[in-house]
Amino acid sequence: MSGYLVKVLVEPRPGLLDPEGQAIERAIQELGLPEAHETSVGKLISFKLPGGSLEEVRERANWIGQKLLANPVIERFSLEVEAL
Amino acid sequence: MSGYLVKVLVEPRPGLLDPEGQAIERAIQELGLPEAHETSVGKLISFKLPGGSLEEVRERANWIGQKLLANPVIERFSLEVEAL
Amino acid sequence: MPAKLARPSAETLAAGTRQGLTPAELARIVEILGREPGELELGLFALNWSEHCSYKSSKHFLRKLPSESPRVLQGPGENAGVIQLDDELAVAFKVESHNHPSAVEPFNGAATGIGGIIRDILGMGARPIALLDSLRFGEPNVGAHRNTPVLDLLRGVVAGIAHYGNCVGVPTVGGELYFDDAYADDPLVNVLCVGLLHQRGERGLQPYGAVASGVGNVILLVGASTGRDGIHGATFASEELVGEKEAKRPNVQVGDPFKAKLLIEATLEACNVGARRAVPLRGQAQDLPLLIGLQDLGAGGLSTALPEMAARGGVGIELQLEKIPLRTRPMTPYEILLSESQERMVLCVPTGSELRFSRIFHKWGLEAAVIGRVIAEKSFIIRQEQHLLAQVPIEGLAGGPPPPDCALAAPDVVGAGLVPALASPAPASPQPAWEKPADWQARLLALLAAPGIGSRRPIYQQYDHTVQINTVVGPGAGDAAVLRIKDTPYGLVLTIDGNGRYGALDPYQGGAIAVCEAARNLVAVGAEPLGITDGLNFADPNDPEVYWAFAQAIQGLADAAQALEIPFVSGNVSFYNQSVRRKIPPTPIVGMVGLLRDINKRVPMGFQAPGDLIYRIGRARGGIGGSEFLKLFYGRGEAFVPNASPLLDKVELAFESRLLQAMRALAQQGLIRSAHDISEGGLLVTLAESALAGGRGAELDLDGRSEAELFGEWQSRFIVSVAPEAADSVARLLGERELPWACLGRVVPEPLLSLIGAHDHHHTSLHLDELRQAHEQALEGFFA
Amino acid sequence: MRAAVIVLPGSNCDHDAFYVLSQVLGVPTDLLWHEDVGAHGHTPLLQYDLIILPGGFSYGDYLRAGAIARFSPAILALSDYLARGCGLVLGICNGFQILTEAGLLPGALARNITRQFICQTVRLRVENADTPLTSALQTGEEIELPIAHDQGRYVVAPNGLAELKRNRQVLLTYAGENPNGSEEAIAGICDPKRRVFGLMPHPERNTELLLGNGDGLRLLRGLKQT
Ligand SMILES: Nc1ncnc2c1ncn2[C@@H]1O[C@H](COP(=O)(O)OP(=O)(O)O)[C@@H](O)[C@H]1O
Ligand SMILES: [Mg+2]
Repeated sequence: MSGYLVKVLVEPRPGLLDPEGQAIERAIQELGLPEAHETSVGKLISFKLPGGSLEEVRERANWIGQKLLANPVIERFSLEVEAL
Repeated sequence: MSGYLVKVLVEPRPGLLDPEGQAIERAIQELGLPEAHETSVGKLISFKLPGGSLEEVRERANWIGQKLLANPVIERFSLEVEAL
Repeated sequence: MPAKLARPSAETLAAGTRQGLTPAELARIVEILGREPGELELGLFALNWSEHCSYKSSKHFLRKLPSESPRVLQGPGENAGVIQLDDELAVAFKVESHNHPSAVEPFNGAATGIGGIIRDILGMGARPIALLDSLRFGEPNVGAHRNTPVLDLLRGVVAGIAHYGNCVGVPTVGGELYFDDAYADDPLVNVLCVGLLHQRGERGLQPYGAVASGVGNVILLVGASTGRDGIHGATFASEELVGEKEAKRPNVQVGDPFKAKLLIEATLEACNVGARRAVPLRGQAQDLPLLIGLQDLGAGGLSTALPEMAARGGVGIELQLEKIPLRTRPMTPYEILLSESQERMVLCVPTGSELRFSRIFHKWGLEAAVIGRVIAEKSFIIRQEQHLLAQVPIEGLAGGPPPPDCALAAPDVVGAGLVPALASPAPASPQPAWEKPADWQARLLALLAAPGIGSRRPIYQQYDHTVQINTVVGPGAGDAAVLRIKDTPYGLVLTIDGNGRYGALDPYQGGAIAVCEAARNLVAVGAEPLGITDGLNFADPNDPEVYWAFAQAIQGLADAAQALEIPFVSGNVSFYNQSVRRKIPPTPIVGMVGLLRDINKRVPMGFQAPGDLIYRIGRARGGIGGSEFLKLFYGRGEAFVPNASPLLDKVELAFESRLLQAMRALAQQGLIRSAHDISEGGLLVTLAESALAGGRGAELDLDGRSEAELFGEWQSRFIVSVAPEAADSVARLLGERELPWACLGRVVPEPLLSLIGAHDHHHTSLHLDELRQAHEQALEGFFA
Repeated sequence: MRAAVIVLPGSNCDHDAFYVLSQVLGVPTDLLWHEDVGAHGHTPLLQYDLIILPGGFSYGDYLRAGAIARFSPAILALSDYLARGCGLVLGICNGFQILTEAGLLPGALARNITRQFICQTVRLRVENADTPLTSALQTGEEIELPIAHDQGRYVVAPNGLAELKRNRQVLLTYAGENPNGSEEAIAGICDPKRRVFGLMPHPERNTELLLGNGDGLRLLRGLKQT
């Protein structure tokens, strides 16, 4: 099948308090990796699209990322598009 | 700096209901990508470790993934370790 | 004449055994069908005849529970029981257990438990207005590590209940929690939902039911689409959790509370409840005919729901499998039929109205599909396209299997098999001094901080308990929750109770006490108890001692309900709560609903005014067996028997009944300013709780009292506070009714709980802040 | 005065707001299904003086609270409503989350610092009584309202905070304990024109003496008087 796999990684904006990341880091440390650091927790949203040009898919996915998937006040996102 | 970046991707087990993925897919479709499908939402947890061998880091990260990061009853995870 | 013995083929025997059917049951199946069953038909029988769905081991005993009163609109047998409040209002309520799913996956297990009980209430056409949760876990034993298995379970279950209940907007207004190692492998998660029914149109107050009738009428499947969730959940609930939970994984159901909320609104609209809204939503379907019946899809999915509806209506149902909206493809007929996908309901609607009903669900973004029709032949017929896949007489499925012959035997020592501590020798430590309460302050503080007694705030703070703006007394604020009913003077009063330690010591008493304790909670607030729903949690009924305990507990429940004249209207039985290592103690849990005719006459739990007299009303003497005190300080509360006094005091039902009536009279006549029943922790803990709740201190003369008196948990007692002006009237009322009472002291303005020595007038006291701190911190670390 | 309570899929305080507005405050009020706001520039919203976005879990709070709801027809129609009319908009809890997601109020509501849902009554300080919503209160006084949320930690870009303060857009702050970790303990704000209001606490849950001290009514009454 042709088409694209779009992956959008949404992460907390750097500098913002990230209680979730902190809690997971603490748990990782307690579980035996005391040197773990810079832990971050992001959301990876992926979906497939059937066709179009890579450029076009990338542009529209970027728009969805901005409008819907990430809230720029507290998050940032990055995008990957793979041809299938 | 030397060391490793560990990335753990935790996803819902296939076949289980994923209400969040469904809701996001519908929103993406309505926002202008009506052909979007197979939407899934995972968690990407990443952290850094200062040293050790790649083998060892991978093994311990795998253990943390099993014990802490993914709930095997409903989730599966995959692992990437990069040398920094 | 003996019936001719049907003989299932070797093939049927093998396939049926794999599905958990016994040879006797398989023989009966062949007899019912007059032929060998097909694979799908075997699956139908396995589900419908599972313990979970057929109540085969418990039915016979459940009949002992009294279930009648003039107010009962619907007794046991429906999705929920219904009690009438007045000409226009009724309440539906039921308990449901989700023990096994919660053990495997605490978050989703507990969440879908909430979803299930909410749909049971919805099935009566009632709007869900409150939830309560009753939880049992192993000892938390918190050390350095916060990731103990017990705490993981506790956090997961609480988060699951919060996730689902908060999202659907039904307040969780009460509950209870016990810790005991007997529950370490088998946590208990019982949830209670209450719904409100208004009179409507031609139907009046008549609740809806799980019924299909009228040949040609339409079966509509609404809500979520059908996936491969929880195939065999019902048979799963009827099995022990054998060590490896891995094997059970495919059964995990994931709930979608968002869809559940949409389903609630759409279903109530379909039940014509929308019409009673002050302003109906625009676009609402007009001229809707009345629904014929509706039913939630729970354990067993369509395979049990449809035969149940057909059985009630004395009809058959023909199902077209290809009409069912699927989430995952492909699915086998077996999987479709047995799927336990959540957030689905089945409706039976009049021919010709299917589009109008479907439109409601579509508006709410839900599926609605015509999947079958009512037929005259009393069979469950399943077709896919034109292929006939199954044809089974409804009576055979819904009538249940031949009764199993479980044996029943009293154990040599009551509780020995159930409570490991009983079997072990007494501790080597010196005999405790039961007479002298050594350092009451330290003991009281330790009790208040014990996980079994301390504040449950870290839990209920995670539950939305104020949504729907009815919660007048919420969690932590009284013996029972009080909800106002809008546009009426009424208060609806709710509680859930059951102490497994008492059940272990004496299952009969465990049952009887659970009813009495729940009634006491309602009466403490000033309410009249109206009805009971129960959750019966036991180990394997094939174990004669467990079965004996089950029979005992039911007898206890039945006798107490008879004596107090409160009917059972619904309930749930959960067996097989045991692992290779241990069995849970007999744990009957009682949910009770009561009515305050005038909500302004509710009695608070806390002391109100300095100068008020503090009375203990009720039984004056008893032992210390079974108490939290023994458990905490001697490590064997279940068992320790000082001077061979009985393990557990027995509740005297006639006395209890008199006591409760007197308490209600005191409340109605406005003679008491506060009331609180004496339960876990005993007298001093109760006094401290009343002091904390009211923010007032107390000065008490308890000189020369034994530890049994300060910390014993014997039954049938309340602490009340009385304004000095009312003292004579109270004394007269109690005297006339021959109820023992004693004045223990008075409420004081200082924030101190003080005990006065009668001889030396030496005060020993504790500051309320210290008490509060101990009480508040009990569970705090568990959720950090 | 006429008010509308918008019903979104997953709203669960819609009936509460409706009850309080119509029964307790005596304001003629409609429950309005979010798709029934008309199309093509014609919006029945204009017939209302007050639009309430109630609490709840619109679209299940999936992705982020309010993230999907902001694209609902009723929410999309709000810009037009604000541009053409002179009515007021109040978002309570989930409604506040939607308003920030839609960009009608600045900032965002992140997950509580405790990583848990919190339901309790909190004390709040009135920071600005000079708006229609808070007009029946005094600046500096303390009131009591229930909160019930999982994503209530108010966050705003650094320059945004200065601007909020300069415009006196902060209406309520948590007094004493800051339960969810909000920046500057902010619990409620308005837009610079004082026509759009967002509150994490639930005033509609404390308007009757049976349920609390009635502080919520004092707050909502301000809207009626204007
Ligand atoms: N312990 C009990 N006491 C009274 N009624 C009970 C008890 N257990 C079950 N019932 C009644 O038996 C019927 C079947 O229960 P259950 O299978 O739990 O219902 P559902 O399938 O709706 O969850 C219900 O009417 C229920 O109220
Ligand atoms: Mg049911």
